[in-house]
Amino acid sequence: MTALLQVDELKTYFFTRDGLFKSVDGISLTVKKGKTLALVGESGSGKSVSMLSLLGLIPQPPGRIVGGKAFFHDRDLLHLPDRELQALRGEKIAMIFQDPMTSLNPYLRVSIQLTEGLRAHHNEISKKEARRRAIEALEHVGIPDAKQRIDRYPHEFSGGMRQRVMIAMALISRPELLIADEPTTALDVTIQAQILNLLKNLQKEMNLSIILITHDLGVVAGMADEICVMYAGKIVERGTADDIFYTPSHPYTIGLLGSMPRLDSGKGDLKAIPGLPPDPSRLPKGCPFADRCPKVMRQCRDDHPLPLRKYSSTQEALCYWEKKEGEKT
Amino acid sequence: MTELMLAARDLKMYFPTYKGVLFRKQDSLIQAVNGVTLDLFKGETLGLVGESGCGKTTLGRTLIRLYSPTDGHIELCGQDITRLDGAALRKHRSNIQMIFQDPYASLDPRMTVFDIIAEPIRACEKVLARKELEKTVADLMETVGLSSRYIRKYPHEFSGGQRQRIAIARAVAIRPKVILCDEPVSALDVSIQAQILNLLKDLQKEFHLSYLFIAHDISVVRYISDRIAVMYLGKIVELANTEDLFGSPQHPYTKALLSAVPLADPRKERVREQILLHGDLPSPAHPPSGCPFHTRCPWKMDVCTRVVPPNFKAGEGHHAACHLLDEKLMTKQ
Amino acid sequence: MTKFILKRLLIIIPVLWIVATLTFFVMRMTPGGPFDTDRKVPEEILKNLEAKYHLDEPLAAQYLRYMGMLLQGDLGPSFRYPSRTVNEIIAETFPVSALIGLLGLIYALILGVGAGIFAASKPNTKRDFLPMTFAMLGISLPSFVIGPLFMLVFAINLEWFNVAGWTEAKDAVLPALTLGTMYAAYFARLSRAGILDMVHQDFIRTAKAKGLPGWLIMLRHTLKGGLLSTVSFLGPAVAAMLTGSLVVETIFSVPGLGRFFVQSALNRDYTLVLGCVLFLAVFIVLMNLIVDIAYAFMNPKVSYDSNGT
Amino acid sequence: MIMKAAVVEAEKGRSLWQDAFQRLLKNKMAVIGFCYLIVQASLAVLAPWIASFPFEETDLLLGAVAPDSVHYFGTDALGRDMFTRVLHGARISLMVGILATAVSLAIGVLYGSISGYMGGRVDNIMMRLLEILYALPFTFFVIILMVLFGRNIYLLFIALGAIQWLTMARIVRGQVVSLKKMEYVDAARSMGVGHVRIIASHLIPNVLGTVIVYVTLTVPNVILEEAFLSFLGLGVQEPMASWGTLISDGVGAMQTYPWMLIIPCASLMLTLLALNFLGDGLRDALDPQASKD
Repeated sequence: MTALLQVDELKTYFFTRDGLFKSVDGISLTVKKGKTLALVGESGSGKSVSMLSLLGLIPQPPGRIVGGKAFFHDRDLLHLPDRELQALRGEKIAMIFQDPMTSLNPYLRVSIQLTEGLRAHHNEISKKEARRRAIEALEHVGIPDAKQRIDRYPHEFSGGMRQRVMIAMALISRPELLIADEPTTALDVTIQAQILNLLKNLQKEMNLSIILITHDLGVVAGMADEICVMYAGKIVERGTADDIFYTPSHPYTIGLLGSMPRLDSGKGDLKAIPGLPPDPSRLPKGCPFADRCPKVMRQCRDDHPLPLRKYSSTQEALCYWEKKEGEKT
Repeated sequence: MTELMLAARDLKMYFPTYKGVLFRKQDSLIQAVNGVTLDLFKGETLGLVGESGCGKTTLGRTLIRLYSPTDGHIELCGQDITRLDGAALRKHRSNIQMIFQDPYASLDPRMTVFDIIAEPIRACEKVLARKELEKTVADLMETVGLSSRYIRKYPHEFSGGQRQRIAIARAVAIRPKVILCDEPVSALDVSIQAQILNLLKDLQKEFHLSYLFIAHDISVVRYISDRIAVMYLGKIVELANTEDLFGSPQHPYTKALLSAVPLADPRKERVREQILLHGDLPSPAHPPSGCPFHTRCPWKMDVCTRVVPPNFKAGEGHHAACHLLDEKLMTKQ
Repeated sequence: MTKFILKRLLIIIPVLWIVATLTFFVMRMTPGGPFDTDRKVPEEILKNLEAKYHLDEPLAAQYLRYMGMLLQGDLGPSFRYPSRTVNEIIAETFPVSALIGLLGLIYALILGVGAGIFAASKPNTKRDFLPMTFAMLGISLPSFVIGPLFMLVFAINLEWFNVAGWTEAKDAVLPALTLGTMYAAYFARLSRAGILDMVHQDFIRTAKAKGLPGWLIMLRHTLKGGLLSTVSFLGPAVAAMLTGSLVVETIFSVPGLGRFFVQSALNRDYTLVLGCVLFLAVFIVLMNLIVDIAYAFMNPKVSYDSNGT
Repeated sequence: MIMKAAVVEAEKGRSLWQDAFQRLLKNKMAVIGFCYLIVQASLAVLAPWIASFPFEETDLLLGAVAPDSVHYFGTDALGRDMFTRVLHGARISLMVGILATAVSLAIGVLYGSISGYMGGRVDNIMMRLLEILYALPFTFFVIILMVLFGRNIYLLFIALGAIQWLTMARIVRGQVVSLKKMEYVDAARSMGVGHVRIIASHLIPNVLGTVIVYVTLTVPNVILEEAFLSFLGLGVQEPMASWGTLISDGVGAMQTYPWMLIIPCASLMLTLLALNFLGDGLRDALDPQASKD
């Protein structure tokens, strides 16, 4: 299995009037061809910022990528000239966003928005050809009457249809990597099921790699091959879907799973994680989760890099505490 | 069951839309709530689930009389409040309070926490000396898990979860009997959401509250509710005890809804069977004839397009509005 | 769309009626008439004059007569220039004002929107502060300040233009510049703010994620929404420029409608004042209509058939 | 229930007003503008005591002299001290600015808030009326009024205020309509808080910021409008002088006595500039959403 994208120690900081925000503080991850990697975390954990950084989409200033490497094939995205990165965006790496209403331009017809990326990357494609491919793409994502509807404006589509348009737009130039930033958060659960299904089918068909950014562990369970759990700018645990759901080893992951009401198990009490996530401009020394952690030890608050504990070839956690075999969580 | 706290009888809430410049003509009628009958008993939590646009929020706001219903009746603690107005209505407001979805919008940014929590106490004319009021508010803050040191702070100085605690303190301030929770945790992160849900459960025990809990997240509703009503296009399509609803859902919409929820369990997820619905929610301004769900229903029959299905009994306290439950009709076919 | 335009055209009727009625009665309620001059006019001649212009009739009758004329598009004769009708005077002077106004508007739009885009392309840098400082100066420089200054510099000191008058084509330059400068500043501020508003929108991020080049994003995605506020300000701007023309035409001695209006007001030339105000009201309403149509054209979310309240 | 101890030492919160004030203080141009306005206003108020010459005093023998140590800003053709006249001009201009804005504020806030709060048919009719009024060429009406009723300064206040209230009404209505939809207003209603109290404790404090900003931006408009009328000879009358009349006088003499034009122009411009900077600063401070960057 070859790595399509390899991110190494990515750091993105925001230098604002209110202080320094270490939004992404040294994350590393690998995306394999045709597989789905999920970035899971709560709001402010840095999951979106890290992916936007890869594509050069964070507002600069105040944001700045202060370190790291990100190899896509053999090119480092973080040190690529603007023009080359722009040529990759949309062409090889596409992105879809949370809110399909605001992410589509309300002033432009869908046809223009669908074709403009294609035409920007390929001068040789004629208007007619681009339009034909756009209609094809719309049909592909399951929009009925694509021929007629392509000339409508975004507000004339329903929420689920808009997200389908976004997906069609992202996949029209057959990218290798799709970054999906909370693609179903704004949608109803029945529509979410449709969209997730669509993504799975398209992935199989196009051998697409997907990075799925989400806060919803439920969405992740069915979609992801590998999961990275983020907290306060760091990946605190990584593993396969089975690792994370059946043998979670970081206290935050354990807490997150315990605080989720679920449909498939008994109606026991939720074990909420006490306290609040730390203020990202005033991160504590040591482990950012220490204040909320039930397993906290003295060394957790030391000013040393946290140890990376390997549990198996696929699972590791950034934590002093070591889960013992068979320990109840 | 015990005492009936809040009841809706064939409640309808229509919103006319207008067009025209000087002479406004009625354009269409949005039938947001279209004949809802509900009971909320003492000490229970009744969950109300449905997707956006199904009218659940409107139903909540109508029940608390933010709107004047088009038709039907609302009873609060045995009193018909459907047509009450002004001071007469205000007298009954102390029995029912509301918690809103967005803790950023539901707290006035220019008020201190003290003024916010004291607002309902002042509104129901309980005249308290400033000192006494301050003590009451401080106690309320501690009750919902906020330090009373923050009594002079403003909402923007709190995080989302803390703000929702403020909103909860405000809701329980005058010891209401019923609290209407409109998506109280959907704007919060999972770890905070669990804190708030547990707090609501604790408060319910402490103050013997009845909750009408409106949400789109079925797992959350399942966790907190004793009974659950499923709403679709202005109507309640199924109502049952929580175990019954999840154990044997009857209405096709409920089935589809439950099967669409992704499970946080990869192995189950791999074999989970889904009922994928096609198409979108029809517009509440032009609801389909017959059963409102027939445009998306995988088991649609001829009768569904013509006849509005009545409620059929599917078990003890379990009702669903679907022709599939009509034994006479089904045996005929 | 047609329905929308018709509806807006219908609004003109109450507007005109109110304007006409208000102006008519205000003029008649006040002491002094068009024939009060320093010289004592013999009683008899005055009587004759009043009879000729029906000033001796009861007020209500005069009002009805005037409204009747209006319905036929006739603004009546001028009191002060007995040989000419109001229609003739407007037809003669308005093109002059319109020319200056149009030139001023074009200049204001090009300079203003250009500066706005320039500033917004690199916010909070020197490229932003410099034009915006000028814009701030601009909105604090009314036409009657900037007009004389232009005249002092370009006509008197540099002698590039005639000091005043309306004889050759270049005489339109200074009045147009004077009229347009303040609006250039307004346009610059509005377009900058509008564009910056767009820059933070999610769909701009989408456009970037598609790998579009910067110029295309600005041209296709940012400008269309970003200039909406500028477009909707065009209506009020045109109306305000008409008002501004009163000053500019006075300063530069241009024989336009504005100057005639000021003079006729001072002369109590009832019919001419009424005619001017009515004409301008129609013009402003029409301008607003055109702007509204342009706005609706740019913003697909505006529906023409509901009133949106 | 658990009744815990009484109020522990409460921490002071920072209200939005305090936040806004801090932001305003960081805006240098707004602070400079504000200081300039304070100086300008106190000079105007104290003009009769500061100015070394009575403002009507002519000195035909002296005629126009350039600025020197006696006449800081020179004199006009009639030998009147320009420093004195500019200060007195400031009195008129600022007074017109403030009073006419007050008039527009009173009408606009009342009209806008009634329309917005009542909603429905009332709102619809009131807004249609406003739309019609918007189409009227008001400045021309003011000109007619000023010509017909003599150049009465009180009439001027009212007339100028009457032009400006339309936008004020529109803005206030927009604010009220959007505030009315806020959940905290719904929350208050559901608690049984009465209309009066909702208006007093929720609507007014939240509309106030926008109104303050708009008032600051209206004052320069009114000053401009007055100067415009005075320039045409339709505003303030001799022997009173406003900046508009002074500029008008200056235009006639600009080739020979340029200071007569430049000094009142500069006074007007600086004041407008200061007001605009302050208004911009206030908008950024009070309404951070409305003006990003």
